[in-house]
Amino acid sequence: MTTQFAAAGVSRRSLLRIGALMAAAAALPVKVWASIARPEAAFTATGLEDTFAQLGGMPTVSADIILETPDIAENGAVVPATIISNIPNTTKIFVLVEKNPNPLAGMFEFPAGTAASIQTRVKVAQTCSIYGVVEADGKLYMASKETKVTLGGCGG
Amino acid sequence: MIRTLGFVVFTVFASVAFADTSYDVLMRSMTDKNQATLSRLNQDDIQEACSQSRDQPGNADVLKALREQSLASVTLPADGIFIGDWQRGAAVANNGRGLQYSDDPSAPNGGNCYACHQLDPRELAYGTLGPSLANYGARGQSEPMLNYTWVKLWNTHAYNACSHMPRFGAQGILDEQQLKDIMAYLLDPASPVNQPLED
Amino acid sequence: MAGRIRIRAQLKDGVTEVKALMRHPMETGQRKDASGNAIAAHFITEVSATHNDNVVLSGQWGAAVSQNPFLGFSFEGAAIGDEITVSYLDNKGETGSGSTKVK
Amino acid sequence: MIKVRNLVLMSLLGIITAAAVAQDGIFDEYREMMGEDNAGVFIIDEGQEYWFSKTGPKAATLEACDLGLGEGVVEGAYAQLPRYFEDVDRVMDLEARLVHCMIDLQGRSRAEVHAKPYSLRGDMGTEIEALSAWIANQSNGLAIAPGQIHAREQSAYDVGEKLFYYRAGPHDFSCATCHGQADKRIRLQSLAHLESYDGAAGAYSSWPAYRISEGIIRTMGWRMRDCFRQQRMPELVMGSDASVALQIYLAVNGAGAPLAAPGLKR
Repeated sequence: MTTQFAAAGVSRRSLLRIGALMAAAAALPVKVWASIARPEAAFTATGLEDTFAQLGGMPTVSADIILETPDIAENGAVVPATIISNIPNTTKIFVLVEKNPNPLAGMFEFPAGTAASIQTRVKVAQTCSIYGVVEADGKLYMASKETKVTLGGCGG
Repeated sequence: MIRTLGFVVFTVFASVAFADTSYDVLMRSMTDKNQATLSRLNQDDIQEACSQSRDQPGNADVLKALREQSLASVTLPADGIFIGDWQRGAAVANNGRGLQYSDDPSAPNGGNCYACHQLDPRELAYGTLGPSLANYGARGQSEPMLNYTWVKLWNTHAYNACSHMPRFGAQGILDEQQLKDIMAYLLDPASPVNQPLED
Repeated sequence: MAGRIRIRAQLKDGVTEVKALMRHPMETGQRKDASGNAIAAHFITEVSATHNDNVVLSGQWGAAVSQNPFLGFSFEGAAIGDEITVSYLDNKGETGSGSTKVK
Repeated sequence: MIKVRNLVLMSLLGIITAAAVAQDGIFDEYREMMGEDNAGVFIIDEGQEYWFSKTGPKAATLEACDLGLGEGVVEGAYAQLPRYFEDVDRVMDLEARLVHCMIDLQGRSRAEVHAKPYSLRGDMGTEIEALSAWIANQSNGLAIAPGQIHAREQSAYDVGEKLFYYRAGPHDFSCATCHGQADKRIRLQSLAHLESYDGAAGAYSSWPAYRISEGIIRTMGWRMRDCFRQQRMPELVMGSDASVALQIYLAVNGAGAPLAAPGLKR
């Protein structure tokens, strides 16, 4: 199995079963892969609006989301992002990069007992806003901040 | 310190070890790669004089000859028009590519002005090897000013022998239209280079 | 030598802070090699962290997560000496895993 | 073996954190947010594996490689490079010496070893890069002390010094164009003044370096090659006379300063 994880025409469940078998063969915890569904359509969406639509609609801007990203990144290949949600009952955090070919970089799901915060590093193709989107009680909230991506040394 | 000590002890052998010129050493240490061939290691008069003097030619005659030779290399715009399009000039000033073996030879070369100079005062990523050129247009567009700027871009050694700036015209890095566009970026009152920062 | 994960887990005031660094190329599929051939996409799609076999974090990733991904999060309920494991699965079906004890 | 590695790894985590990170003001926030977790630790680990793995037609490890302090002595060896090696009657940097050992001990061809010494952007690292990181790391904290006793070592310095000022190519650049003055920068990137002790010490001591933006270890030899690329020159051959001469020029100018290798860069 070298194809994309959620290839068209194969049910999510059977794919997970294959994945689980492979994980077992590699002596890794088996059950972990079945924990959350992959929002494949959101990962392949090509614009910010389309991505939001795939996630369930336009999020509401919230001051209860803390988004820490640098104002200026020396290189867009590695841009640190920290997202902390103070919204009660937060279950998921999504990280989006506005002008990437596919804005959705990743999603994280938090069981009870895990703080609704995440530190990650993402690729930022060009100067644009990074979005932290939070899902709580089935509703979407967001915060965003621009990161300027500068050119390196001699520009080559 | 380390060197001095070694020099005293083994100075006898030093002269036999390396009689090669820098050119010889580079020729056997490098390989052609795409557009960057070994022929680039050949030095012209200016490169040789500046290398040997470490960019500080002390001899007045040498200096004068370098300046005159450089001035003679300059081609003024065929149609007598010095100023092009500042927006295209901005792109040339920002582009750092061109003539490296990693660059696409079919793409236009950049001037990479921002690598060394401040221009638009709103641009944070500027270098400091050359002087700031922010608000350069305040110097006006008199005939001598147009001429001076053109010559400076074409062959900087006409005014400042062994300057570190590339000879954008004389070495064929930028074409005439690109030079006109850079002129506009520097001198056009509408160019962002000439829009001071608001407080 | 992909597949490795280095983890630190530190307990402070009842909260365990986990930091994990994974060895993975995270190829987007848009990069070309020296001869100009496209390099196939190769990126982590799923990541999971467990504490004594209970899932404490799960993630779904795309290729825009940086090369050698870093993941930081915190959770409650662990004691010093408990085992923390972080695992991933990528789009080629390859897996990686690493464990550490809470300090 | 396992025990040794764990010790090395434990020390590494601290070393990379402590390694010199240039302070460029405007990027302080970015660097602070990057924190101390970087993949350099994996690469150093991989370098050790390369050293001890049986490779090439002779299926030999590099354990018998003499980096200048005797067969198999890795600790402290990098700090004393480049240096003269009597067995080949040449001054060599680390990369030239590793190539020699790979050919001599492992029976590999020069062409194979030179095929792809340095990573392309986005790659996961090469054998030379990993070995350099691991070897240099075992000179971390030691003073830069290149060979300057033998006549060939001295003349290599003199050649390096001349090369530093050699202007050529369509842009008329030399090393001195960018590195002949203090307190200058290209775009936002600070430039080391390599004629001075401070500049040379700061620059030389921080290579090999983990480049955050590329996710790989870059070596001193790569730095030389890439500077020539940006000068619009042809490609510098790894371990060539020009590469070694320039490295010894920088090492002597910065001699005495403690190595912080691998360093951490943008």
